[in-house]
Amino acid sequence: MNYYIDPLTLVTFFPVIGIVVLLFLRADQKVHARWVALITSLITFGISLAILAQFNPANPDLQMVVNIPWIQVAGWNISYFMGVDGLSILLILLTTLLTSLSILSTWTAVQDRVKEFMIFFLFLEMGMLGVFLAQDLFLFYVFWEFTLVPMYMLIGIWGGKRRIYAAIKFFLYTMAGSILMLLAILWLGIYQDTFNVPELAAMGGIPPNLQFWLFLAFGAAFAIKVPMWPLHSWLPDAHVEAPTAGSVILAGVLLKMGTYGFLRFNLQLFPIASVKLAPWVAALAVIGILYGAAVSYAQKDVKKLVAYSSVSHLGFVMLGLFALNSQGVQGGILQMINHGISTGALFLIVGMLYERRHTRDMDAFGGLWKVMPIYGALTLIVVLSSMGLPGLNGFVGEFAILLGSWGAGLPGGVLGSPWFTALAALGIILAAVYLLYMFQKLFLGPVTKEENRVLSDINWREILTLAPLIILIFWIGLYPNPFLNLMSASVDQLLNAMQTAAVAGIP
Amino acid sequence: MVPIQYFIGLSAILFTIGILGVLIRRNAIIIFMSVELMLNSANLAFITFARMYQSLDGQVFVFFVMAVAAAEVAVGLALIVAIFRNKQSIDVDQINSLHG
Amino acid sequence: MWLSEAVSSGPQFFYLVPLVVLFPVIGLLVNTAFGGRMSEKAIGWLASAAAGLSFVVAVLLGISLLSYPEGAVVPIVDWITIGELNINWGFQVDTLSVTMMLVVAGVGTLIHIYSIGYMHDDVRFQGDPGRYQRFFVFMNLFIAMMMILVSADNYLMLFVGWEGVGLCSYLLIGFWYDKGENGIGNAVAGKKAFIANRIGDFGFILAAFIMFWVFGTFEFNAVFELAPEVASLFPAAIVAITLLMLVGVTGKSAQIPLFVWLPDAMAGPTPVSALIHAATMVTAGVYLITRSAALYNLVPQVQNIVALVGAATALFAATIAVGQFDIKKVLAYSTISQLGFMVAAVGMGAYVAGMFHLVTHAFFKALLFLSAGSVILGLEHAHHHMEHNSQLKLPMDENDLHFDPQDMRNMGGLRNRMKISFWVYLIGAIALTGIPPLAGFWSKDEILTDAANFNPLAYWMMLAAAFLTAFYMGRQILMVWFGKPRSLPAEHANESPPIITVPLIILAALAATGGALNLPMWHTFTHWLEDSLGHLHAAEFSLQIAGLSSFLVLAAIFLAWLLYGRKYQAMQELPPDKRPDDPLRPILGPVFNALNHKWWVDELYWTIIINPYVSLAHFLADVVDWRFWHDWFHDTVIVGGYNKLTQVLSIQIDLGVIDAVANKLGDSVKRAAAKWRVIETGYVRNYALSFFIGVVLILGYLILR
Amino acid sequence: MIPDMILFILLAIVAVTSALGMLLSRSAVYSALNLVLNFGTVAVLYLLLGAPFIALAQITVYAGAIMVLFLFVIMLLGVEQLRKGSALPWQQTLAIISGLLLLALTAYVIFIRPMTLPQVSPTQLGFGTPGAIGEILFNKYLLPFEVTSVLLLVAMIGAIVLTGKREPKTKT
Repeated sequence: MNYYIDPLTLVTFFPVIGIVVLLFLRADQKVHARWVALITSLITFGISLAILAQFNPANPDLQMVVNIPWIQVAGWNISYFMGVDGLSILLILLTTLLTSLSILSTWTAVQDRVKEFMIFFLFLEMGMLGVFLAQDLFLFYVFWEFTLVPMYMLIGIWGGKRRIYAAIKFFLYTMAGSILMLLAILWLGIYQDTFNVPELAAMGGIPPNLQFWLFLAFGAAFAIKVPMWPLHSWLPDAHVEAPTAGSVILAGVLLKMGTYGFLRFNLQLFPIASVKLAPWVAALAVIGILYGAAVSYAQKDVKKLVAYSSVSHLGFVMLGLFALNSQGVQGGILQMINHGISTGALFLIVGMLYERRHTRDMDAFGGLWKVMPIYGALTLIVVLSSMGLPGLNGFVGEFAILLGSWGAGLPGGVLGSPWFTALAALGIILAAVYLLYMFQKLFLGPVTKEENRVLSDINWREILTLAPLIILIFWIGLYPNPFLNLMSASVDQLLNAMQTAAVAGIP
Repeated sequence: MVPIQYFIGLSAILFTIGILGVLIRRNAIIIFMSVELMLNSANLAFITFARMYQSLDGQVFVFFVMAVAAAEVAVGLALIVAIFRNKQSIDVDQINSLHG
Repeated sequence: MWLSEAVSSGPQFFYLVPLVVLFPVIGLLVNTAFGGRMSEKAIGWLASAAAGLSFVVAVLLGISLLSYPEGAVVPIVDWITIGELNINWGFQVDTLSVTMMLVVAGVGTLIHIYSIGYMHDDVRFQGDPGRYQRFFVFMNLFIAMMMILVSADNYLMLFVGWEGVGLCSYLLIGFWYDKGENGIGNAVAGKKAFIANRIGDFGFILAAFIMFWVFGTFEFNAVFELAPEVASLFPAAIVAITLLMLVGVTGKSAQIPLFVWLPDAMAGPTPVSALIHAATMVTAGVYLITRSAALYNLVPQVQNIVALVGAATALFAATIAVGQFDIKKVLAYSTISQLGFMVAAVGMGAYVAGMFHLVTHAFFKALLFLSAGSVILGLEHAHHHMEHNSQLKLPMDENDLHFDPQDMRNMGGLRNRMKISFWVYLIGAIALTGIPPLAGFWSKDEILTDAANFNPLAYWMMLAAAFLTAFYMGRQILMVWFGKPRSLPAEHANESPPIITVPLIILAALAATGGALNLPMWHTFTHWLEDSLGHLHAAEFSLQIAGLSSFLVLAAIFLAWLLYGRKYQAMQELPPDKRPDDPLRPILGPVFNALNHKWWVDELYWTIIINPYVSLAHFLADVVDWRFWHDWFHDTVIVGGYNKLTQVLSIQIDLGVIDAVANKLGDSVKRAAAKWRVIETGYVRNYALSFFIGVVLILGYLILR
Repeated sequence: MIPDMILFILLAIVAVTSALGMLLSRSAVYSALNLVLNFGTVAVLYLLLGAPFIALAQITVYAGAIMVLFLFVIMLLGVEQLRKGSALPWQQTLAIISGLLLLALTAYVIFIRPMTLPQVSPTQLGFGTPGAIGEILFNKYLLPFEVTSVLLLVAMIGAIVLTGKREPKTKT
């Protein structure tokens, strides 16, 4: 009898071990709870690194597959089917890394019900990893919905003043989209006789007009999660009210579940509809880019500013994915990672400030660079990365996306007009406008408020929290090829398959 | 070789005696011992069938039943002690708070 | 050509080229990591040494080019590889890039050394000595980025440097981010520069997209090779690429319409103005067009636009310079104007003239800025000295708070107090105005000659600009150095220490002799650049044009002397309330006001672009997104509607119908339960018995059925 | 054949008698001792059935450990005379009737209903030895075996928690 546990199952469910240990702690053992959660998440990160070491970038197919029949009643064919490929490997790493860093960031910020906080956090990690690894639609749906619960708790219990409102809004919005997706999943499972994603993709044969409706049903769930304009209204509420670590994970990983969903399911399963609807999605994405950038600029609350900037940044990701060429899609995937790193870091930074001053109103600050030089320098790097300065990570992703979408706008491409790119590129200017405005409001100018004069610069733990992200910002910016190599084979295969299907499907 | 039926019959008799013990006696300890007797008769059946089918799985199962029985006795007796502390009695009829 | 024949096979150092970037990077890393524990001197000299070593490498590369004029491409590493997109980081070593490297590293090194002295005082005047280290880190970063820009072998790496220098510019303009107007002025100026540059970069990056999808590559050599073929297939693509690049150039090189950031950029410390905003970074646009000569040559109509933009900028900025009082602002508008000359030159295909002027301008404009810095420092010294000197306190009070060490109205008569600064400033100014035989004359004359041949409209505009240049420089010289001191600090100013004056003297020597690079007789520089740019025509020296321009220059200086040498001094005798601040004001009236207010271009941009955008952003954020979409639609329509629905459901339907049925059912169950409760004895044994009986019955059924 | 049969009949009689003794004796101590005897007898039957390892385990675990535990608890709690008279008059009668019915059913299945059982072959050498059991236990049943250890641990902790002295509650 072989008791070998496959790595994907191990990485997904390893946080549960930490949860079990946490259950044995008393409520007053806060330090222990933190350490247990941190070590668990670090080990999980280590496992994900081991998966990376085992991962073969040249192989475009799913790897380390585990496929066990799970629910096989009444002709349903649901299995526990996990696998990783170039589309998801980086997201796995991002998830495990950001979870560790978020836990580290709560060290002093969360003092209330630490044990429960950590339990929910580890559950959240489990759910997110499951979403990125599941290759069975039903299993995916289970994980997808599962992530809602811990996030709901994190916002609803440890959030700000209007936390209940925000938590419920977050929950209901996501649920509303998910239900449409569930219907589509059930339709696929029943009429195509399988929930297995690669099988469904290989089968093709979904009539184009049905593809259209299924695309919309899946798309509704994902678009709310991304969030695409105009479905973004839950985002500022959730972000503003969530605790720092929650915001980091929400922006860093949960939003990526939406873009990842488009990539994994919509593009793969409904290629004809994807090609036909690409200009519409791109149009929404471009509106989101410009709208998000403009609205960000008008915010007073720095966290809200960063939240709206996510709308803008994820517009870029969507534009890249629906350029449907290798530059666009690879850029889109890389930009998901970049956004996770940069915006995650921005939320961490805002959290550090909030912990010191208990306000996020930008008017309450000014001249902080003088008071907190290290903090200012690190923030500057993150801000520059977020606005896409060459040499830092944001540029590589945005450049590839825009290059790809320009190519898709040429005759023969799916978007049909280079104006999408031209307008989206305006977003880069606007990003500089609102980010530099934020940096100026917080860090430049004289110190005008007495209470800001005595703020302490960030400590070693906080530097340690930001350091991995800063390193990645430089690494991806200066030498992105290792990251791009991981995904290129899978992306090429996906695009080839789409092309074949689209050519075959359009008479 | 003694026919298998006899062993099964003996097992059934012992099982019935165990049941009667549970149903008739009021002393919690004796009820408990009766439960042990029932487990034991089931074990006897297992061993018998293991012999019949020439398969060791039955014996392994008995092994596990023993382990479970041991655990059960430990917890059960602890419960009895705890109940005795509270009620100063091991009469199961004293414990009837479920009375409708 | 003849140079390479003279030195037939010299050493070849092309492999060293990565060092030009590496040295400044090392310098900045060491200064970042250990600068906190090092003395000011050590920091400054380390940074200067890093820049100096880059210069040495650039010189070695230049020597190598003498023997191997074809240059080389030195690839380093693959940067981005996606599908057919493959961007390498490679170094292009040819005469053009090495020229830029020599200028950047050479002038850069001198300015670094100058800064050791200048920043030592500056950080003390501004009250934050801790920023000394940061200054040199940023400066080294700038040198590294500029080197990446000029040494790139493809457009995308050039863009990396392009944005990188923009970042350094932002950081250094906002170096005193807690100073300036309302305490935030410098930071705002930095932001303005960055965003104006971003608008230019927007054009550049779109040009890059078109280029990739037409050429399939970003590499210079490949693009230039394919260009003629592409031009015949997609002529519109070349036009679009070159025009969009021009947008980038207007951003980086401060041309109409994006020039507005450069005057504000004077908020940075003076060495920064000299290095970044006069000598090197702002000339990157000229370099870009020169580098892309193969593309621009294919589209004469775009060349024409470029030339006109440049010439218009030259004239427009020169007019504004006449009306400024801030010593650095005058120089800033002068820089814009001179950049206009260069852009016009390269737009007309006179690449050599443009590059030549770029080099000489780097010398004399850096010199002018640095000596202006010396003046500012001298005034500040005197001002501070007096503030701490109680005997002189009383007369200081009237202008104590408002004393601006950069305002020329507060200067005058400094030539006696700061002799070295005066002489080098004079040399720089003469070079700039274009009086033979100093450097500016030769380069400007070459541009004018080319313009006269190719583009008469541009020629006349530039001629006017040259006249104005001489006039405002004469005005500045007379206001700053001659006459009587107009403020107490000006009376007490002292010469700066040698660490500041020695670089000035070196630069003055270069400004005086730089014209020798490309004397009309030999065209050394033309032949040198031909190795990079292919055959170039050399403008014939025309005595007519040179004579006309020289005459205009002298006339302008005479005019300036009339107004500022005589009338202005005479005006000083008038009581302050009747005295106009400038002799031109009564003559020109409202026009002078317009000049002084920079033709209200900033205000125009505020009105038509920035304010509408801010209002739009607030409208979108507050009204559309929040009040309409967030509050009204989601909270009122959806949530409110749902609440209404639930009200109806719960009161009328639930209570009225379903609850009634359920209550009846419940009651009957309750009654039945009352009867049946007897069964529940509460004895475990009893329950077990019923269980057992059940088991027996079921078993019996299963067995006996 | 015959000696086996005789042995079986003797053992069966002892087993049933001791079981009845356990059921009927007034004193819990006697009940316990009767049960020990019963367990011993069953152990011998295991031997007859070719299960030496289980037989010995039966002696050690049941007759040894478990029954000693029972006796300890009986001693600990004292021999208690229960009140006379049951609250459930019908309990005893119904129980006996049902028990007899169950026996009757069993007898019907075993002896009356035609039943084909496989021919019992003689055991091979080594059947049921500790070695053979160990082999199967540590290969095929490794996971359940390990889970058993957790179960025992949990039982141990449970017993300790249940019988342990109540400490004054710590502030949480």
